[in-house]
Amino acid sequence: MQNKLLSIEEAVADYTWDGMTYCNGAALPVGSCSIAFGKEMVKQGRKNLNVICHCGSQQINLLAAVGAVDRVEVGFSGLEVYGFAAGLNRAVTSGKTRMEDYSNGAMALRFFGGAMNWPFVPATVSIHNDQQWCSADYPDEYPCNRKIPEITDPFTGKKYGAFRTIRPDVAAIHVTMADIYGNAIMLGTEWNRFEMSRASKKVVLVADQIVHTDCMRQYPNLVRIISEVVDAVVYWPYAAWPQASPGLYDSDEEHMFYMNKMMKTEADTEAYCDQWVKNWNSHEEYMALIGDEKIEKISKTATAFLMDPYRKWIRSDDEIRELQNMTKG
Amino acid sequence: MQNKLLSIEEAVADYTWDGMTYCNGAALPVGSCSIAFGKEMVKQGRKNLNVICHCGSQQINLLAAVGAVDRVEVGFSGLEVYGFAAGLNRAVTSGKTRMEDYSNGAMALRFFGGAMNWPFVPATVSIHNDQQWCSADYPDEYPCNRKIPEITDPFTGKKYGAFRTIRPDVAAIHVTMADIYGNAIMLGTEWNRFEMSRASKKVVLVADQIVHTDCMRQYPNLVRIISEVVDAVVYWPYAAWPQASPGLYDSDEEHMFYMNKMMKTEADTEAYCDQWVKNWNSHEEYMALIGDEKIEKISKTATAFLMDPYRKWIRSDDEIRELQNMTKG
Amino acid sequence: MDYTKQEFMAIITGREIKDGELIILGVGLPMLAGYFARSNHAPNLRPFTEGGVYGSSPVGGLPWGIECNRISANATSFTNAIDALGFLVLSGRADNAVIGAAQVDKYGNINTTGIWDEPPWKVGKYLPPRVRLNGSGGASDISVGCKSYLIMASHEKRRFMEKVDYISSVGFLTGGDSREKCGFVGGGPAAIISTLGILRPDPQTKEFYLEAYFPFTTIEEVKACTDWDLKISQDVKAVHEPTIEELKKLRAVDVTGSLRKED
Amino acid sequence: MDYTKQEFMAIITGREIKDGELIILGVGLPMLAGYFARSNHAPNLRPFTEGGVYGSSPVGGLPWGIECNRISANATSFTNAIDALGFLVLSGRADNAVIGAAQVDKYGNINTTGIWDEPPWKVGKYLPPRVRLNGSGGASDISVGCKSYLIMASHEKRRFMEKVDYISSVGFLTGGDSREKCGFVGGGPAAIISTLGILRPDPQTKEFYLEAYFPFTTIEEVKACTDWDLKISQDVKAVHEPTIEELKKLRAVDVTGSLRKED
Repeated sequence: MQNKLLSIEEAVADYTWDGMTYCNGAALPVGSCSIAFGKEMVKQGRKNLNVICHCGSQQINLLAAVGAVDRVEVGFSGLEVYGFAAGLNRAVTSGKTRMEDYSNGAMALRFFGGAMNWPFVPATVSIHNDQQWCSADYPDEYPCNRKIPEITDPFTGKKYGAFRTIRPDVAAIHVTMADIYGNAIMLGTEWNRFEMSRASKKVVLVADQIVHTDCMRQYPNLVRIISEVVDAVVYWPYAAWPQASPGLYDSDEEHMFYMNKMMKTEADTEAYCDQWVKNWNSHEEYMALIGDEKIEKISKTATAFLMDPYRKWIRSDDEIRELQNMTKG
Repeated sequence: MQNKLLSIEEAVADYTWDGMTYCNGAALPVGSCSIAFGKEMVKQGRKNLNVICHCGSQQINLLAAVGAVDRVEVGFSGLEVYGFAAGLNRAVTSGKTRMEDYSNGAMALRFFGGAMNWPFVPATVSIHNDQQWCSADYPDEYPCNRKIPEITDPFTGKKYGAFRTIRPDVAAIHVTMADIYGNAIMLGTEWNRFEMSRASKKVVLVADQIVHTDCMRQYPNLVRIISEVVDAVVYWPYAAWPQASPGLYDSDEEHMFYMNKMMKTEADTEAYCDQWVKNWNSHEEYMALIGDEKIEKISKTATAFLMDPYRKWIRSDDEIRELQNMTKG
Repeated sequence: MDYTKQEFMAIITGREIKDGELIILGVGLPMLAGYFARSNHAPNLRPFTEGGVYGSSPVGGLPWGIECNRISANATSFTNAIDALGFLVLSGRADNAVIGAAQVDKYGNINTTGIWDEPPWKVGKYLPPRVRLNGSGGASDISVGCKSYLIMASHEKRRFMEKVDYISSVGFLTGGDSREKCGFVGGGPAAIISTLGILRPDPQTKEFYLEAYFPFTTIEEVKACTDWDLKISQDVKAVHEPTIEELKKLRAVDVTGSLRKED
Repeated sequence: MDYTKQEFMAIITGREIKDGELIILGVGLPMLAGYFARSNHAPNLRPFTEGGVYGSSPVGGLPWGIECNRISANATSFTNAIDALGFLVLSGRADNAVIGAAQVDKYGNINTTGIWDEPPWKVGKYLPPRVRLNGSGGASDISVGCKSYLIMASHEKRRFMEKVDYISSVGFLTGGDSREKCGFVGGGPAAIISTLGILRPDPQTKEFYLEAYFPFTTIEEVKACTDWDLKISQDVKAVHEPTIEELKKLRAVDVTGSLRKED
């Protein structure tokens, strides 16, 4: 098996490009998300993205806030109790970002259909409502009949809809633990990460912890993302910050509100990026930015016990550095 | 939450009936399968069954051998290296059992579609071949166009097929471990047991071990069958015998061949049932029939280490007896 | 008695939830209503979230999100969206749900997507909204799949509209049998619980009428806060105040008091 | 040299498997061929089974089944059939596979379902078979999904037929562009490895011809064991005997020697 460890800079350089169809592998808005990867995309100046997110998150909020997103497909664009996604909504209302709406269930099924390489998925939702009638891709057609066209059940003659399936160029998927080959364990709900890992042409894992493959052999039923479909593994503890990673850390409530507030205007977004996105060049600096006090606070999570069975297999930073050097040159 | 423990007699009496659509929740032919449940159905004389099995197993082999199966839908009817399923094949070639063939992938998707309550599932397989052209339900039509009718992708105009989805009356699903409420962990491949548990109107779990719910709370990502969809839990160690249960026991090679050989004729099937199906009235007697030596041999499995993390939560027979008595009256 | 309108709403909504139901709950008021019901009168309630969190109760206060650690600390199962929204909701299996609404119309159709100066249905074009909201999320799935569901909304004239800007989640569409014709597996909204009262759909026309109002308001105020000509039940009555016991149980769920602040 | 025909077949099939391929393997000879290839020349081969067993190697002998504990003792992942047969095979992602056949025709169509005195296509009726086989299993999925796959079959006249009784898994159907017209994502069978030789499809007609024969047979015998008028490659050659090294590696997989017995 191939050691697939890459630095976050390498992974973004190798697996993202302007104009790509990008998928941020997240749980739900406040949950696990490959946010550090999105920040690195901002640092490397990616633009004109077509983003497909099952659900919003601070990652898509940030990418849209800096003007990197031309188009987005989404089931839910907000940040739940943390409010509407200010940066994303600014991009949408200004006309910068075209937004195509579906239900959350529809997005899940569209990933499933993409993983199957199906031409379409039967639609029993997002029909007979404005998700069907309104299309950002065909704004002059209302009611639109091209976004979710009608199909007929050949067994009963009843009418249903048909969803386009999703096959993103790349998905950056946050996982709790991965081995260096790309086998991964997620704690907490998967949301659509299982289907997304199969639907995407390339997959980059962003892992809070790197574990020995022995951990996978002890818990093979937990390994829902497999090396067979993974192209690169990035080790990045607290990769979902300021969102949560069950078993490891809670969401940073204060920073969630603050970050979203800063996304409201272009100027504040730039100020935020200067301080929180571009102001670090290593994981050590990233951690220093968050600060020891904050790290300690969010790490005292009521879900910590979920990690207990796996701790003995966690690889140390030194080990990982060595393994990472092996993939160079 | 409701304690759902039932004895195997009660579970079969309450959840099976003549003429029902029955689903045996198995892995693959040699893998985990609720075989003990099928034996109890034979004891209680169930007949005219419509059986939907993703794959064969000794359970459907036995049920068909005794003449209890009118119709079966299947992706694969054999016993892998143990050979063709002699009892099932006898029932099919004699015309007693109508057999409708699909691919294994098709069966998986049909369960998925049933779980979604979809009218149909897009078919990219089992079309343009005899699985589409031949139907046991419409034997006079060749090529048949009612079994897997044609549909058109509304996005491209290309032609595909459409599968009927599956919603069985009852699925008896073998699992490695369950709690008394019906939360369950499977070790080894799920095959279609996850989708089947959602597609079936009623679900009975047949568990090799009963564990405390604390085990589920430690490993919630392993709990793929949930109490929310389960109606009854049967505690029956070695429930898959003579097939295997990863983590607990290997298949009984000798008995696999022997049993299949006995299914070849009606007379031998009756003799087999007298000795191995009807000749016990308790789990103790069932174990005595298998015999200590055999139990010891099959329990020395190379997969035993897979059970290690969960052993401390296994409930004792005494505990379970007490819990079972609570559900009576 | 000392309680907020939101707390009142949560208790009234909770009273609508029956024991044993398989119910999908979103964050905020819906979760509060659901877990209040479970501790008050529905001990066998089976709540789950759209991410597939089963068997859990909030820890340390109301969750910030569906996936929040506060709801993940004692789950018996974590699965995924296909399972929760697909197998359990879109399939028609789930009994009940509680969803919110930025705008709701007389037939219970909900808008949570955006606010337009000129809505798409009026101009025949889909242009960017003046205000973008959240989109439908799982509410749209609930609206077509659950056997029945409850809508919670702030009772203001700009929210209780003759016709919403955008239908994110279907109610009874244009009333009568218009929903039935669509063939959805779910039965549609059972009630709208607002900050002022309880609205029910007329069995024939499916238009929502006022069944009961809260003690701190009047029928006139409710009518004034409704954009359509709200019909009033012949048996209309004031809803009983929450009991001390109910409030105590509610606050045991909302331990951080996030919904004790007046909005 | 001392080896069985089945061992020879497994080695020849193994030689067709390339390093790095994502390959789905059934029990018996296919698994033997695959794991032989991995230990011989394809160390980065990525084998999986249709139940979703990943990252494992057989322990204690060839598995009795896909789900057998012999293949489950050192897996890195267990998923399910939707994943393995759907996401990886039907999607077109898997590179290769090895499948067996009870009957195979000149266009590589396979029958593993049943034997009829009067096959359905002949009588226009679907009646019970005289002999029921296993059905298609995952082979049908492989036949439409995998980029390419290998067929293994015992070379006998009653098995290498002009037209099979029942097409369980499609090959090139009626030859030419007849498969292409069906729009399957997979490319079809790359070779038939029989107990006597290697057959390849003609690039245009898609009819299988003899490319090479095994050292213990002759072209005449191969033709005599084939029901259709088998074409012979102009460059037809005898296949080299397995090396001692190859046999050693093969037998390290088949430790119980289940395929060392002559059939």
